[in-house]
Amino acid sequence: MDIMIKEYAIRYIAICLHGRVDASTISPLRAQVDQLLNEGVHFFVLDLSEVTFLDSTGLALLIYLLKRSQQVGGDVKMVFPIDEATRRLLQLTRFDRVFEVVESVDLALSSF
Amino acid sequence: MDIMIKEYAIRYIAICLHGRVDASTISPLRAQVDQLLNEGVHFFVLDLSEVTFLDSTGLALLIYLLKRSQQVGGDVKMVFPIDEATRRLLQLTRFDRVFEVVESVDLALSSF
Amino acid sequence: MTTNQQSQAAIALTDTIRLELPATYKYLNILGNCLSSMVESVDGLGEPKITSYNVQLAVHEACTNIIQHAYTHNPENERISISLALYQNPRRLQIDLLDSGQPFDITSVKEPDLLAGQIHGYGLFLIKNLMDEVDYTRLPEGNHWRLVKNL
Amino acid sequence: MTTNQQSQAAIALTDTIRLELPATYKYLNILGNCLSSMVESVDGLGEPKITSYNVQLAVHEACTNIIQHAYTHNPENERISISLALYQNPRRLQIDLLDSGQPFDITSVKEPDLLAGQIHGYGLFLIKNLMDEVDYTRLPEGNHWRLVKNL
Ligand SMILES: Nc1ncnc2c1ncn2[C@@H]1O[C@H](COP(=O)(O)OP(=O)(O)O)[C@@H](O)[C@H]1O
Ligand SMILES: Nc1ncnc2c1ncn2[C@@H]1O[C@H](COP(=O)(O)OP(=O)(O)O)[C@@H](O)[C@H]1O
Repeated sequence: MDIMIKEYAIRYIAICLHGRVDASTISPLRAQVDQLLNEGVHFFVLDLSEVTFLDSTGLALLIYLLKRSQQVGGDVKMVFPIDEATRRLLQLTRFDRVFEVVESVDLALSSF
Repeated sequence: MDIMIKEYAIRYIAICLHGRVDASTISPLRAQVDQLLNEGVHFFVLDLSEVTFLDSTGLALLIYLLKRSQQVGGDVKMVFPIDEATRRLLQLTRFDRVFEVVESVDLALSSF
Repeated sequence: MTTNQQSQAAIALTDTIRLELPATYKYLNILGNCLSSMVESVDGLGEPKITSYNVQLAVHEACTNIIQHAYTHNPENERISISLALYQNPRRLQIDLLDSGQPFDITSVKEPDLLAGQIHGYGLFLIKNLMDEVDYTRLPEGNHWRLVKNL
Repeated sequence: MTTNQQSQAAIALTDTIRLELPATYKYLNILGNCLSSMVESVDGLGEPKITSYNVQLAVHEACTNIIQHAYTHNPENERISISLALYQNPRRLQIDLLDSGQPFDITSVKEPDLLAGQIHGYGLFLIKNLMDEVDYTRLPEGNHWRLVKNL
């Protein structure tokens, strides 16, 4: 009897953001996201629980990450912010419909 | 044998301040201080431990309280702020020399 | 003060702040702080934090649009003039923004298709959805945006 | 940018904020927030929190003096114009205040006797002790105070 055991690993990355995510702070995040995408990562969890301000530049980057991941068969899940005003913003812009919203990074990883 | 026991009570008041003590917030404190002085209170502890900003209007009120108390044989002790910048301000203006500085309200009361 | 009109004029004068900033992202948080101080100084708001956030975000979007689209070259040498005014009866916060950049072409804008996940077009959408009134006027000296939030 | 001079002009223009406020205590915390954002945006300060506090306090004192002494009647109908500018080489924060009130008579001021516990006179003492440069000029249009802090 021959037994062959193969091990696979899918790389997924949790991006945990904190504080303001806006035009004035976005550059390092954009660079990081591009680097990860170029490395071939395409499963992401965006942990926004500690985000306290998000503008259209921030929203655009989240959507960009989603589109690029989906193009290569990946996906992006999102942990919603605790801050009520930021939650409402994500509902207004329908991000709760466009992204799969999960309770926590741990739950997100176990559900990929 | 006659024994006479008399009980005395000296009223002392601890004034605990919090946050900004400045021209924009002073009015209620000034009214409170005047009311206590008019009631005859003349032993005070100023608890500044939670004060984070103090301007010349605030400084002037503290000195006013000291002067009026001392005029009637009273005194004012001071618990220093935790905030380093406010501590330095009180040193610059020599309030650490003009007032008796104590570690805490409890220690101040037991030392009158 | 004898008439209502007089007292309203006094209020308008008292509760107006003017701010003039370089057209850079760097100082936009200062503007945000001014707005939140102003909103939070108003008594009896239903949801002061949410209102403050929404006004800050809308004005932030208007300014980043000016930096990105009105001042396309060298925005850091250009400036934005801002007036923040609190009015009564009805109670509202009015924000006026002036820039000397290129005119805005309203026909260039279409509503974003949210469920399709847009990369562009959230700015004006947010401004319109978070404020009660949004006006744009081209003046000889530049562009004038007026944003009003009922309080 | 090819010469040092050019780059300095650019910096001066970029890092200047203008603010115009009613002469009331109510909005002085907004000015304080602007100052702290500006100071805390500077890299490599030894004690950023202390510096920010001291600059805020000195400018607050200059403004409360304007409200109390320059605008003796109806300060709430009067205004203060403020410019905050960050310069390099040497690095410093310069605050210019303009009011249209009564002139300041420097001879009216004497150093407070701190150990005697003064009720008045802390304002100018603090301004002078917390800043590196303090100038007063009477202009045709009003009073000009300049406060400079080396950073
Ligand atoms: N202040 C402005 N001046 C000139 N054009 C503007 C201005 N604001 C927006 N626009 C135009 O409207 C379009 C939509 O703006 P917006 O909804 O903010 O999305 P985005 O900035 O992501 O493109 C911009 O791409 C630009 O062409
Ligand atoms: N901006 C000003 N305009 C006119 N007079 C002023 C101004 N600032 C200060 N003064 C004068 O200088 C005196 C000292 O001011 P200051 O040291 O701030 O103490 P205080 O305000 O407690 O009197 C004031 O009493 C006032 O006569």
